[in-house]
Amino acid sequence: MDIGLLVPQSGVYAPIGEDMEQGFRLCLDQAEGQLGGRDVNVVVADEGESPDTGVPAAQGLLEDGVSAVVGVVSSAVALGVQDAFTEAQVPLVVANAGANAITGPDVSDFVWRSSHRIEDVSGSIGAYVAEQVGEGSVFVIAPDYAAGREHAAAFRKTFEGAGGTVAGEVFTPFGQTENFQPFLSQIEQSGASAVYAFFGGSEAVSFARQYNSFGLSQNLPLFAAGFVTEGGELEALGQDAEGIQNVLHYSPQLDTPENQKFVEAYTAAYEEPPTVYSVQAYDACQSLDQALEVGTSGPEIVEGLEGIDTIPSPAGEWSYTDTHQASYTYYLREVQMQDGQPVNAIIRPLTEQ
Amino acid sequence: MTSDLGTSSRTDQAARPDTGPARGRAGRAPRLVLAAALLLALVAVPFVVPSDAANLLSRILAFALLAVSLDLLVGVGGMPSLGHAAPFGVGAYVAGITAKELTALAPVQLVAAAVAGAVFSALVGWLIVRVRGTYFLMLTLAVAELARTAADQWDQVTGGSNGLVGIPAIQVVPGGGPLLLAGFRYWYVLAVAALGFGLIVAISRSAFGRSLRGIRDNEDRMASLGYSTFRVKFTAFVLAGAFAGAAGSLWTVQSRFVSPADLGFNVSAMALLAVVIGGRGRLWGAILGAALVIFIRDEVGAQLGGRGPLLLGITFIAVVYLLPRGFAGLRLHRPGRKDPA
Amino acid sequence: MFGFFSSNLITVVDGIAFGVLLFTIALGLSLVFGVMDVLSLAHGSLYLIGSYIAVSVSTAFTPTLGFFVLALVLAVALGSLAGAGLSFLTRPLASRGHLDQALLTLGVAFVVGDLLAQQYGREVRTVAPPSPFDGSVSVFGSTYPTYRLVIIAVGLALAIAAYLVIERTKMGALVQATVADAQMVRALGVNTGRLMTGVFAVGAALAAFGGVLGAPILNAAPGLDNRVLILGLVVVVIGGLGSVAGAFVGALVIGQVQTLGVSLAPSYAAFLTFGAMALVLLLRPAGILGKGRLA
Amino acid sequence: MTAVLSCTNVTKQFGSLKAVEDVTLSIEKGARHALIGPNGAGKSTLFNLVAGTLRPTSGAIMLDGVDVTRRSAAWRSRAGLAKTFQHSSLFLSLPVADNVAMAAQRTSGQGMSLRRPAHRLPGVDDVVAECLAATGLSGRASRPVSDLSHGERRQLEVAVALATRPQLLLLDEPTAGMSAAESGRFAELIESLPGDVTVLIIEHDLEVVFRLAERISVLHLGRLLADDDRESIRQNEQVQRAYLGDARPEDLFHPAAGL
Repeated sequence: MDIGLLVPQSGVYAPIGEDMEQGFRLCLDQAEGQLGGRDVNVVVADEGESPDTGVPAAQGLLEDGVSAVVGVVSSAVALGVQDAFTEAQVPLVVANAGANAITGPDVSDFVWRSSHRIEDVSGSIGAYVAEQVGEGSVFVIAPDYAAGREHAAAFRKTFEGAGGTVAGEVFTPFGQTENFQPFLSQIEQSGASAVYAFFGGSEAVSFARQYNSFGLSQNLPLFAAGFVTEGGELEALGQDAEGIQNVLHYSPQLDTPENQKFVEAYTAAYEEPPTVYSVQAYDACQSLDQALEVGTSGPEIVEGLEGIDTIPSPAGEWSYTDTHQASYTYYLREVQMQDGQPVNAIIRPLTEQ
Repeated sequence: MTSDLGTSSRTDQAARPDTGPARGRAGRAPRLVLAAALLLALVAVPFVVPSDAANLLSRILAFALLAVSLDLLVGVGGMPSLGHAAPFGVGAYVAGITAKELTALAPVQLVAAAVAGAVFSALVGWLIVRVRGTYFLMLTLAVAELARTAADQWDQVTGGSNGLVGIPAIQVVPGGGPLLLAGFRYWYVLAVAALGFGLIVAISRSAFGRSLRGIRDNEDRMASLGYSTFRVKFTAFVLAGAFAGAAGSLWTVQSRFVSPADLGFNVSAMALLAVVIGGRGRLWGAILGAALVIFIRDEVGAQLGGRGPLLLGITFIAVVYLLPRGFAGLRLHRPGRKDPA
Repeated sequence: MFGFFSSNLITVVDGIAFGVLLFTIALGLSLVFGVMDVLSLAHGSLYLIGSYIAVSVSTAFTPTLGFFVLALVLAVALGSLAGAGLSFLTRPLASRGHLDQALLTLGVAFVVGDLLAQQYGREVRTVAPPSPFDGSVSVFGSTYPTYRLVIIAVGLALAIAAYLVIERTKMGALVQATVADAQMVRALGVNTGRLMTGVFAVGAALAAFGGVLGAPILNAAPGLDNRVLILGLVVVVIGGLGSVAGAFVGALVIGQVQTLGVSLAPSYAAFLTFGAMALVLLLRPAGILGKGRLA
Repeated sequence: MTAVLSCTNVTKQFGSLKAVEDVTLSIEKGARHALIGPNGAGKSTLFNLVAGTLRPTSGAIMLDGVDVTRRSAAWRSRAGLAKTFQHSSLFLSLPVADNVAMAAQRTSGQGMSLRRPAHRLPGVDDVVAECLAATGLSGRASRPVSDLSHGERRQLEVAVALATRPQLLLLDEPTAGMSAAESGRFAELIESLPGDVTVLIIEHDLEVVFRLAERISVLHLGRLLADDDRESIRQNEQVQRAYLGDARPEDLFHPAAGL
């Protein structure tokens, strides 16, 4: 039985793809190459950087006759292929793409998501930030594309709902912004007393470093969606990330026996700590493990997914909602230095499952 | 500095007269037979291969129409565009929006997309065709990037960076059922692509096509013969845009999804690569080029564990050195061939 | 009016820093085009090679000024070699027009990008500024990173040096003459092959130098090569292909467009760079300082 | 009779160099007129000003009584002006016949036609055949231009110009590089042109000049030195000095001497 793994192996999202593949393969190895008691062969396809490579790669997997597909980093790819999967009756377990619409009210039977939903990420920290800044105001900054706008909107909804004031909001040209000085200058002039940011990849690193070097970090605390200080970004930032409070549904620092076991196994296998991307793919694999016990045809796998009670995730148990969305617990994390290495310490849960 | 950017050197080409209008009818009959046989083989494909391969062939055909329309600009007209994805993407969006909001009838989407591609090209071409050479290259690139950014930003209409989703399956005739099977979709794409290709060949062989070759070879001389070179180039730009728009509609028929990346630099560069692989100005060569490019990118490249771009890079380099006149140039080395003089 | 200036003054300064950094890339692109008639799409890769050299040196040693200078020297040496190699690769295509050269150099860029990703991984890599400049100072009442002032100083020095070499030396005169009429120079018995290799090597060395210089603020990551290349192309097209002064003016204009422009019209930020280029091409098709060569 | 071409005080300045200075010249319909002068006299510049590929710094140019000073080369071509080029300017990747057809299809108003294949345009093939026959290139119709000899390319230049059905034909050194026999055939060709076609020719071969031209204008250092009938120019001492230096006029102006 073939399972497709659609992750970026080239382009700027390749590091995320690598973490996902590692998470997925760890789960598979732990299950001795079997999911739901059936031998599984993994077919990897390169999602690339954008839908013009990702969508054909997904179609290629369908053409190869895989039984299910796991992965997808880009929301555009996930949204772009959902109809094709529905018509082909092949289940797609999205393991990173965060667009709210992927698991919206009219979600397809064949589309599931074992990863975050943007609204859940940035939405879960709004009330906390409102409480922290009190009478002050917050400036919101994010890249100018769908995910950036969804993060900003989700944050504003709960932040303003909790009585917070937004001093300003700016969207930076996506994939073209290396120099954040004009935006940082705008933030300073806005009179804001704190900042909420979402960025990924090299933009996250540039933003956070320049936030420090232009002296903003001395006066304005930085709150962020956890992707800013996750995986490779965290490593690249090093000390520059210290003190950033952020929200995400996982950290290797999470102090549970399940997670300790997972971190140990992961680190032994890949010589680096797991990231949220590894866990999301690991959980996608666990989902399939349960679902495949029902059968191997598309509708049977869907039936199996529908029957899942809980997923014993390293991030804490979760289950699928009615709209096929993984319901993780979201945590307030803070970047702290441990033995010279930056880590995301878990401060407290922001949501209850 | 040479002004014939899009063409290989003059002495290269001069070795054999262009497949231009003056070419006699002698020697054409075997080619027609060959073309008919190929078409027949393509029609038969869904009967012999698994239905999913038809999807790949549909993608290739849609991309081939884009490449052939680009060859009309680059190879026939000597205008090297690095932004041909723009009318393609505009056509894809218009086809997608028409399908969602108006009708699932594919011919309506096709016409709307072709008109949109033409209108877009007319609007920007009015300014672009006034510059030549490297500046043409850069201005087409800039306009395409601006169009891509606009598609990114205008999310009420285009769906923004998440792309345009929920495009229904096409119907070919009113009241007919939606074409959900890859094989039927493929036949529709094949029919339109063949028609589009035929039209482009006809354009290239018309008096206008001859004028366009004249512009490529010697624009100043065309002006001194009384041609409005602007009109010739502008018309070619708009026609190429219309066919690119039509190709965009075919792409949408198959993928049922449009994103800003469809207007991006990568698509433009791939189309250009297809043209060069095929041999500039040899329209049928661009079809082979498109097949190779799509196959390399989607089938081979995706399975290479992230080394797809490396393979593409090597392909670029190899083509430039080994196939200076593309596939079409390979015919030159066929022994015993005589010009139809 | 004054309020506008005082609140944006620091942004203008930053635009200069960004502009002179772009100049290091654009100058090479422009000279290579002017002298060899080659539009090298591999130029961004040379920049990225420079940035990764900075990464290597800064991981292997401490971020002192000495080691930063070592990185610069290494980048210039390796860059020259790479440039000479590119010149060798493009030479056989001299008679084939720009399209073939563009495809070839794009292919080289793909290959180099892949090799760099294999060597350095696909994660973002950062470089600390040399220790004496790793702090900030107050400029016009705002906190400003010292290192960016260093970039301005080095960039301006480079621009002046380039100007002097081009305008005051025999070699510069030869380059200018080749830009104006390569055939004539060849007819005069000058070995243009050596000149072209030299110009390509210098242009490439400049880009690699820029890569080291820019690494502490722009980091090093896959994909940066494309973004830098695109900006460089925009700069030379705006300034006028083949002109040193044009590259400088174009770089400063784009520097301001990307800082002051973005800060004045943030909603249109994504359109500004290419919009500026399209506008200049339409008003002055040969660039701001171009000599009207259009073909 | 109105002048087909008249130049009034035409000046063209390149930087500080006046390539053409204050030239006033008028050519009547049906004339066979030659423009001579030493190298650098400004002959080709004047041709380019007339054809519209250059714009005069000052002065006016009229075609058939219409001021065309600000008109494009294309416009002038449509008004009946045709020019051959000193360095042949052809469509090198196309066959010979297509080069001529390029002119013929424009003249018959079909240059933008998408309607039928180019080889079935009404009225074009006849013109092509006629022009190729007139220039002795009939046997080369389907050869690429690169196969042609230098002399044949010059003939093709003329064939292309003729295919525009010109009222005024500018020939820029048409016999340069031709053999004596080719030059002779070329002169015959020009002589056979219909009488209402005006011909203005720049030529170094004085045998050809005196055979073809009834009137001759002499340019020297950008200025019009003389403009007179054939015999007067032959006798004009000023012309001889300027154009020929100190050589003995009898040798040079003997019809058989050539140059």
